[in-house]
Amino acid sequence: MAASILKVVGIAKSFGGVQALKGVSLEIDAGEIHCLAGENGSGKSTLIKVISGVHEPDAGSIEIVGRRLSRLSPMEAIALGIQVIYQDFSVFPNLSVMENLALNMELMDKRALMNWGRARAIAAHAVSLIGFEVDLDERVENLSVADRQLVAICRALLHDSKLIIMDEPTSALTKKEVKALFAVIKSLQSRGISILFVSHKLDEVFEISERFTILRNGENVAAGSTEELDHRTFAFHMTGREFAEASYKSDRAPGPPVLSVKGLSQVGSYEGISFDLAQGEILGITGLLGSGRTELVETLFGISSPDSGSIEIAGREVRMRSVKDAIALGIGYVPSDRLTEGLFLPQSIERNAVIGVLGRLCNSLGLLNRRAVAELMSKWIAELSIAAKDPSLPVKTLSGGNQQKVVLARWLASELSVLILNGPTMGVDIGAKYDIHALMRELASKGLAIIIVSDDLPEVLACASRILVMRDGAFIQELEPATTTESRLGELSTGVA
Amino acid sequence: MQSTVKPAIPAKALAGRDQNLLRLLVMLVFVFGLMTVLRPNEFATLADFNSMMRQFPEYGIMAIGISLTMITGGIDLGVVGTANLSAIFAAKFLIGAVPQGAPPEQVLPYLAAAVAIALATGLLCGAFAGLLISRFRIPAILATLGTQQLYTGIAIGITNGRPQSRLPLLYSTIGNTEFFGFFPLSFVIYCAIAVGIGLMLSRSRFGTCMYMLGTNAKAARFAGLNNASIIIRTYMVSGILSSVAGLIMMARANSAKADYGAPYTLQCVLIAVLGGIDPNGGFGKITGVTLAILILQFLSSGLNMFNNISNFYRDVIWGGVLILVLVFNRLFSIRAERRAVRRSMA
Amino acid sequence: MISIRSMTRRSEPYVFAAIVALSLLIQARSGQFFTGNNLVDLARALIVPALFSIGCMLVIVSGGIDVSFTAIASLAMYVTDKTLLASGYSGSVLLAYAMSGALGLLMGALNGGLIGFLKLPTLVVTLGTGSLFTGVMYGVFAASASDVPPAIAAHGKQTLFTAVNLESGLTSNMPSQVLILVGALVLVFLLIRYTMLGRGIYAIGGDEAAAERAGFSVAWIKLFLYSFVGLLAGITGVARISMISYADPSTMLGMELTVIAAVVLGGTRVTGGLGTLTGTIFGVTLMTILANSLILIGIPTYWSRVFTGAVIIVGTGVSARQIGSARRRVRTLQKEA
Amino acid sequence: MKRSFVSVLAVALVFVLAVPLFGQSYDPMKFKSSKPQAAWKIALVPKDATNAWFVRMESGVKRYAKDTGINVFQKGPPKTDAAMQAQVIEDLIAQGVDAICVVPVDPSALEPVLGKALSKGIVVIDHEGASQQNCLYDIEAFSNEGLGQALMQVLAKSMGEKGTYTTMVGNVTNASHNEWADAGVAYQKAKYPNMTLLAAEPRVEIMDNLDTAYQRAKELFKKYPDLKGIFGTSSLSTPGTARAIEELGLKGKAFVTSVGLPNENKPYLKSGTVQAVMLWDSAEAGYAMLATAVAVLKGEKIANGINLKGKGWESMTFAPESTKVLLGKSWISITKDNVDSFGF
Repeated sequence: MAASILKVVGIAKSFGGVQALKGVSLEIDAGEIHCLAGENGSGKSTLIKVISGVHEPDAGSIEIVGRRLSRLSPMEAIALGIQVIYQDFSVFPNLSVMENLALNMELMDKRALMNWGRARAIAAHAVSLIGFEVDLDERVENLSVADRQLVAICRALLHDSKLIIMDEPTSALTKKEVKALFAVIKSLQSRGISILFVSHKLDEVFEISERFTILRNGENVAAGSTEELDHRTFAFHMTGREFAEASYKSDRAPGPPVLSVKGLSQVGSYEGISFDLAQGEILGITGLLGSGRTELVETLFGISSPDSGSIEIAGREVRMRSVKDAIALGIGYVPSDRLTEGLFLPQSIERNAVIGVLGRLCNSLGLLNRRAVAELMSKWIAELSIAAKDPSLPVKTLSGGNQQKVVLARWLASELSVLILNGPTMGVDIGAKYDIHALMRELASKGLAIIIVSDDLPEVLACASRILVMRDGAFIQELEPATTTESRLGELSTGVA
Repeated sequence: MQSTVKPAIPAKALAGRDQNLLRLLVMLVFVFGLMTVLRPNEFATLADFNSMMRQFPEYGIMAIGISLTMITGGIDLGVVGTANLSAIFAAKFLIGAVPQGAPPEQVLPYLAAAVAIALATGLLCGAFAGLLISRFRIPAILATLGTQQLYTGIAIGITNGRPQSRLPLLYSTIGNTEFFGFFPLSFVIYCAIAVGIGLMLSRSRFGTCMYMLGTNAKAARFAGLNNASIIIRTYMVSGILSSVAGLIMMARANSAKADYGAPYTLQCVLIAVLGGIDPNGGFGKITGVTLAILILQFLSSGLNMFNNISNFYRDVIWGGVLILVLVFNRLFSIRAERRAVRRSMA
Repeated sequence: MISIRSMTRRSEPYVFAAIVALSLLIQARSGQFFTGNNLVDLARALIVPALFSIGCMLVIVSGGIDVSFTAIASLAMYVTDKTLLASGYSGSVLLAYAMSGALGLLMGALNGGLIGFLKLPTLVVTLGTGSLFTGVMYGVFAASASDVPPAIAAHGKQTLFTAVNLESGLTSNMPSQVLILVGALVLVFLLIRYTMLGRGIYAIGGDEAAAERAGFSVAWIKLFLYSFVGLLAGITGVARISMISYADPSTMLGMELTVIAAVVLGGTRVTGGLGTLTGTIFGVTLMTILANSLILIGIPTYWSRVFTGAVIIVGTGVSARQIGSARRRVRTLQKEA
Repeated sequence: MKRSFVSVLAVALVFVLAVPLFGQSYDPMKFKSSKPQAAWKIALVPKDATNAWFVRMESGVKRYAKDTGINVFQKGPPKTDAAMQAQVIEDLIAQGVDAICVVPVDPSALEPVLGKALSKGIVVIDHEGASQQNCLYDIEAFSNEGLGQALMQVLAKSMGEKGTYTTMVGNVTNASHNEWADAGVAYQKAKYPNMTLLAAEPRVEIMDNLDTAYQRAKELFKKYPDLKGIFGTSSLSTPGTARAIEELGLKGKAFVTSVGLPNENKPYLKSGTVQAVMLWDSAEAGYAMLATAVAVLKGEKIANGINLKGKGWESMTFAPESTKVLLGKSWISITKDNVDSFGF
């Protein structure tokens, strides 16, 4: 094999008190497609940022094309031929597709003037690389998420790169787009460009990569040739457990439905959705981004209203005009985007946790009873094992998992009959992930009806007692976790067998 | 294990917001000391304190109103318009309703009714602004710029711009009462409002909701807060406070007029900002606002004692101090962050 | 191809429709709107607010807000005016523009430095510097209304052409300062359209972190931006006093809020990233027509503010609703990202 | 029961806590100062600190200080605002000045604070505030009526005593501007039957801004082709309107007059667009106010014919039925012939 294009050894990096990387090594050869796998929170993203010069490692060495570097700036990394397509795309929502594609190139060339003819040529060339059809003059904020990601991919392809790092590039793509992308990746490889492909989807790892590296909890756990890998070992390396989680089964006798949805439709979002949800049940809803899953559960929480269909709670038809109505009906919701929808980042942990139950913590004068607040808070910290030293600190000082627990805590004090969790463990470290899963089961076994919306298929398989697959705004299949597999779920949600 | 997470930044650095109060206090003491040293026979005198206590409540109360709206992430530029419109309604009522030469005990119920009219006007003015912002999604700065024009316009329209004077004597007599011959009624009202609003912000459900809404409106919605109602109520409180300020101005001027105190609007925004109210919403305390008001009043009264120094040096010092405090805070927080990172690495 | 969908998403058509409606109303009430001399009068009244609005739009596009530009314009023009008067200068007016512009640039650079390099919040910084500059003008320079030097007075008499209303015989002169507005529009158009600097301003307003990552020097762009706005303000100050041959230090103070309102009315997104020169000029035109046609419409003086306030509220309300509903669907898509 | 409690409370409030505010008449002779003249401190409070008019007034104050050696100074609010002016006076009272001379933004708004000053033994002298109750004397260059009439005479003469006119004030909330305009209109109704006030827009405001005056004048002449005259009160009315008249090509067909400063109006007086503007020299007015205050402090009797030492203020007379308002004969008509002789 050719000489290594990238070699990092013993990289360590911590943020505040969190050790994200504990001495990770990774080697990529020229012209190789290498897969970096690991669960959310395993340190993948941090490693990418170290390689691309965004973070300076606390320890370890980086060697690019045989050059050993002690410090690396983002610009140097780009100059050395390293391109990253981040998960958040780093696009300018307010600018046109053309500009998003051309600006970086022009900046790299240190141009002071904007030549629109050249920009159009660059952009046209960029989209042609993956056969991406898009109106170059459309503002990026008006594109679908998938198209925005393609813009980011096209932009990275423009550079004369030696190594392109793709951070979970396929999470929002259809099978057709994935195929097109893989074709592009192969063609890049044939030109001698290396690809570091970050993914936690086994199928993709098998299909595209030659070698793999798996991280868990900030450490290397496995590396080698993809051919040697099978489902079982892959899952084991990723989770560190051998199918530790048995699928959840409600031990209650099926009672009358708590929540019953009949023919619910919202134009442009979802259509003809019907299902029942019983006490003690955990219903998993899975589907791709844009499948209508978020719009559906937001409707159930009173954020938007349906155009037709009905919602029944405990057998009575209800109309929810606002979130307040939904809460009054005993519905709780943990939103998908914790940072912008779930939390008040600069406010204290305490305030974030008690915001939902403030009314109950007031004395007869309407003033907050500080002692009651403190007592409730310490109860939660203990029950949910939230790692918070001082509840008066801003919630942003917590790790993702603990932040999510704070959001959950908000609902635990309320009288809930239905709890909806949208992406409950996105960006949550593994320890906290299992904590949250255990908590969901415990709540369900006490009689709460739970809906989880997730595209983390192992999670859905492990937690849900019943799974509904959603595609293009409709339920296409109901499955029993015990009798289905991850790949079957994947096929159903992407629509490609 | 991973879950023993230490906070990324130590608690001390994050207490920076209270450091801001400390800095304001230092500044207040400095201004006070400076004026006392330079004008020993005039500044730190009872007469001067009395004079200052009579001056700041009217704009101070409006500054508290603006501060509340800024905590929820908005702004209320309509406070002065609301104050004058409320006062004009009250004055029109008094002038029209109170019989000439009536004895005080007969006038008193009219005064109570006039106060009620003013407060109701303030409440409605605020509610309207809140409605525009929450339901019609008009940016607060535009909505209240509009209401300011509207309220001042109505005030001019119904008075033709003339002062509404010849109020019953009793109104300004009561309005200019000095308790123990020293504490003006307006000062007492200010203190009551500052304490009340301070308590509301720090201890009540509504106050907490205001901070949360100002931090992240979307998350507030997902947490089940009724954002529209919180916004409307906040502007209603701001409106009521403005009408109280209007009543105080009416007592001090013994008349009501459409344009009393027009320059107070920007001054109040400045006070709120220097007092540590975050213009992006979510943070700030009435203690800070009160300190900022006192600093401004000390500066203003102090400079009035220098015959050859223009009043406008107040603006210079005021703007300069604001910038310096910002720069200082910024440099301080950069240093604290660096130190925190260094410590966490060690 | 410009689809109808993308047209309804912009606010320019609504503002333009409002301008047309208001014009027709004025025409109906006075018969004077579509006359040469009235249009020239409006163009003249437009010059100063439009010059301010250009800078204001750029700042809002970058994600900031500036309330100090009128203070900058006033102080820069006042110092220039007094200096030239004291020195008995009688040469070209260009020196006045250059001097006032340079002073404005320096003051703007102070804003830019604080905002760009120390990353301080823009509203607070400009409130502070605005107060500082006003205070310096009135306190240190003891400003009061003053004459203008001969160079500026002569410049004020230059007219491009005279429009005659054949019916009434009234004439109005188009002041030469309108060329400055045209020049500024062309310059800023070129800046935001054809330079990386200009695109950088938009990029910062779209996503500051992404701009940094793409290689824009965010701090320097902000320094440039606020300095440029200062420069423009300084020039506007001289244009203002020359048109009326009278240097009143208070003549521009307090305009900042109406200018910001006009810019937002013209479709510039308050949170940054979006804004066009066309929209801005539409917005400021609407506000100028409104402010200078109340007598023509026949609104009694005593009720003029009520009318203005109502138009601001209704105008921004309609535009906020229209754009809001068009954007809602896109937002749900974005949310999932 | 309840009712009597309320009335007792009210009466108690009035008698126990009240600061004497109104209806109090003060004997100026009791304000004779026992302090040596060198320790006196006299403040003059203008409407605002930046208007050219009051900057001119300050020059009179400085001259007075130089002439007499008494500690006199001018201290105004940053903006023309009644509430802010009251605050400046509050501070001056707290400092213990011996006399306050004031040009009130709004006389009624200052009653309480000036009442407080008088009750503390501070001499209060007004100017342009004939309606002020709480002052010892109010000195006027001439009566508000007199000025209104004089301005109307100028305008009527320019217009040939016939045609439509309207009034233009600095702000509709400006008290003295409204009084002058009212007096002018009343005088026209009595004396010039062939002139008519524009019914649709009887009062226009220019926000104390020259550019606005110019814009409003243009609008008026466009909308009302019959309009021949503008009766201005603000010193900015004439230069703004005259500029509009010249530009619209209405010179000789439309006319304007107002209070005004020589320099600001010189070009229009010279070109003949404006026949005359009215003026009393604010420097002299300031000088005369201080002289009045000093006379009171010295215990001198103020009587008809008193000489306040300013130009045009040499022989003052009480207004009819008043012991407070002193009228001078200090108004000056500025025309193209004398405009160069002022130097300001």
